[in-house]
Amino acid sequence: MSKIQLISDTIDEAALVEAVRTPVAGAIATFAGAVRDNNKGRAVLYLEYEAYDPMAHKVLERIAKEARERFEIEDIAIAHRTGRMEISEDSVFIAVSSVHRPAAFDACRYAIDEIKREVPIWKKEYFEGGEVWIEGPGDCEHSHGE
Amino acid sequence: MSKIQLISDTIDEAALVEAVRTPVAGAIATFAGAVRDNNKGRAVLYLEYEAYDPMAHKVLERIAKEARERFEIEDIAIAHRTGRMEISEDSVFIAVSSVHRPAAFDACRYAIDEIKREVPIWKKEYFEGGEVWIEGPGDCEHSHGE
Amino acid sequence: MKVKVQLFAAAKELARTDRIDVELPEGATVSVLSETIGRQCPELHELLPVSRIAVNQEFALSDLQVHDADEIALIPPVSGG
Amino acid sequence: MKVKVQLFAAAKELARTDRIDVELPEGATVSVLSETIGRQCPELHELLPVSRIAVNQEFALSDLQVHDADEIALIPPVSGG
Repeated sequence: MSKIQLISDTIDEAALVEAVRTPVAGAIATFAGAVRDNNKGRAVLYLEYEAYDPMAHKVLERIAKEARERFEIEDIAIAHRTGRMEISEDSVFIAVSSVHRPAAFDACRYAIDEIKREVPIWKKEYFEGGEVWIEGPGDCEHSHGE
Repeated sequence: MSKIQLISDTIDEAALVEAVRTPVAGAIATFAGAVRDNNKGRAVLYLEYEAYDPMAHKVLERIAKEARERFEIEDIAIAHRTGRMEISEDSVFIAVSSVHRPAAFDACRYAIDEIKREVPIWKKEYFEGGEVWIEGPGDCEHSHGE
Repeated sequence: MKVKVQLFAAAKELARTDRIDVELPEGATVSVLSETIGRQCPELHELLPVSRIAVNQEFALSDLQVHDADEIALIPPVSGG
Repeated sequence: MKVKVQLFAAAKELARTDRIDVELPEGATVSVLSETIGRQCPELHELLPVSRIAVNQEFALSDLQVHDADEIALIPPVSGG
């Protein structure tokens, strides 16, 4: 199983955890980003994620590589979904294994921060009364009409 | 399902993640502590966890309550196993949900640090050529014979 | 030379297309490309200053020279995760 | 008065029992209890200074008075997680 996934299906989180598990690893930290039912006071109906697929995959690979270089981890897996996602569904999942726990936490946090900053993926929020492209992580949201 | 578990069976990690998931939560961080195949240069065969059960349960409840008070989280679940555990099995699992991700990471880390410091649970390591009670987290290990 | 620029998300919606062709002098840089896109597609005017340009699937610095065979994309502020 | 002290892990193995009965004067504190355990079970001598005493399932300060109905346990350095 690939440890870097850009997929439209539900993420198989248990499989990714097992993919990073090794006999020397005493710690496995994970992070899942889920669709919230509200944002800036708007009642969110669902989200649509669009990706520049080949580059998004490449940047996810780079982030995993950098995490391996920067932190004393054993392994890392990252999955990101594209397409329509309902409330409470996970759009992104990261699993990191390490011998001791600080590295797993640090690498997990590093990976999600970098994903939000660097991966060419965009989410459009469909809320009661409209839709808007979210521009993050600065969230300098312009109104791009429709 | 109870969100604080002290059990001898395998931890149902997926169920605990779902137990903390809420529609307002945009982040779920988890931590699993697994049995490593070596420790201090010893080849570990397996571990045995012993607990002062009623107090251990109470302290786990207290840690969850403190995490809720200290961090802006939605919910937290903690499971700890007792008895014999093989290499790569998870002895402890924590799942935390929050609106924004820093709180989930911080609370997860807080919980595992407190568990290692406060919960009356002890592990005995069976390694090639002997066995020893581990005294942590300072790891001031005495030789308690046998 | 003519380069193709892929558009995504807000940029795609504003320009009402997922690809624009931009005519550039040989040896033009990313910053020249960006200015040219702005003149050609005024509807992207607001988005361009906060966007990045990717050349061959990597974020490009503004002084990088582009070539007609390059894979070029306009990357509005990302919001994955 | 007589109090029962539960032993766990290394303490249980060293004392070869999971419970000891300790005779204490009325109003004895946790620190008196700890010293008394040390005299009564010399095999716990090394472990006692790094252990804590739990009274009614809570870690107790050394000046807490113990009572014969209390649930008391000797808590060697923990190693859960």
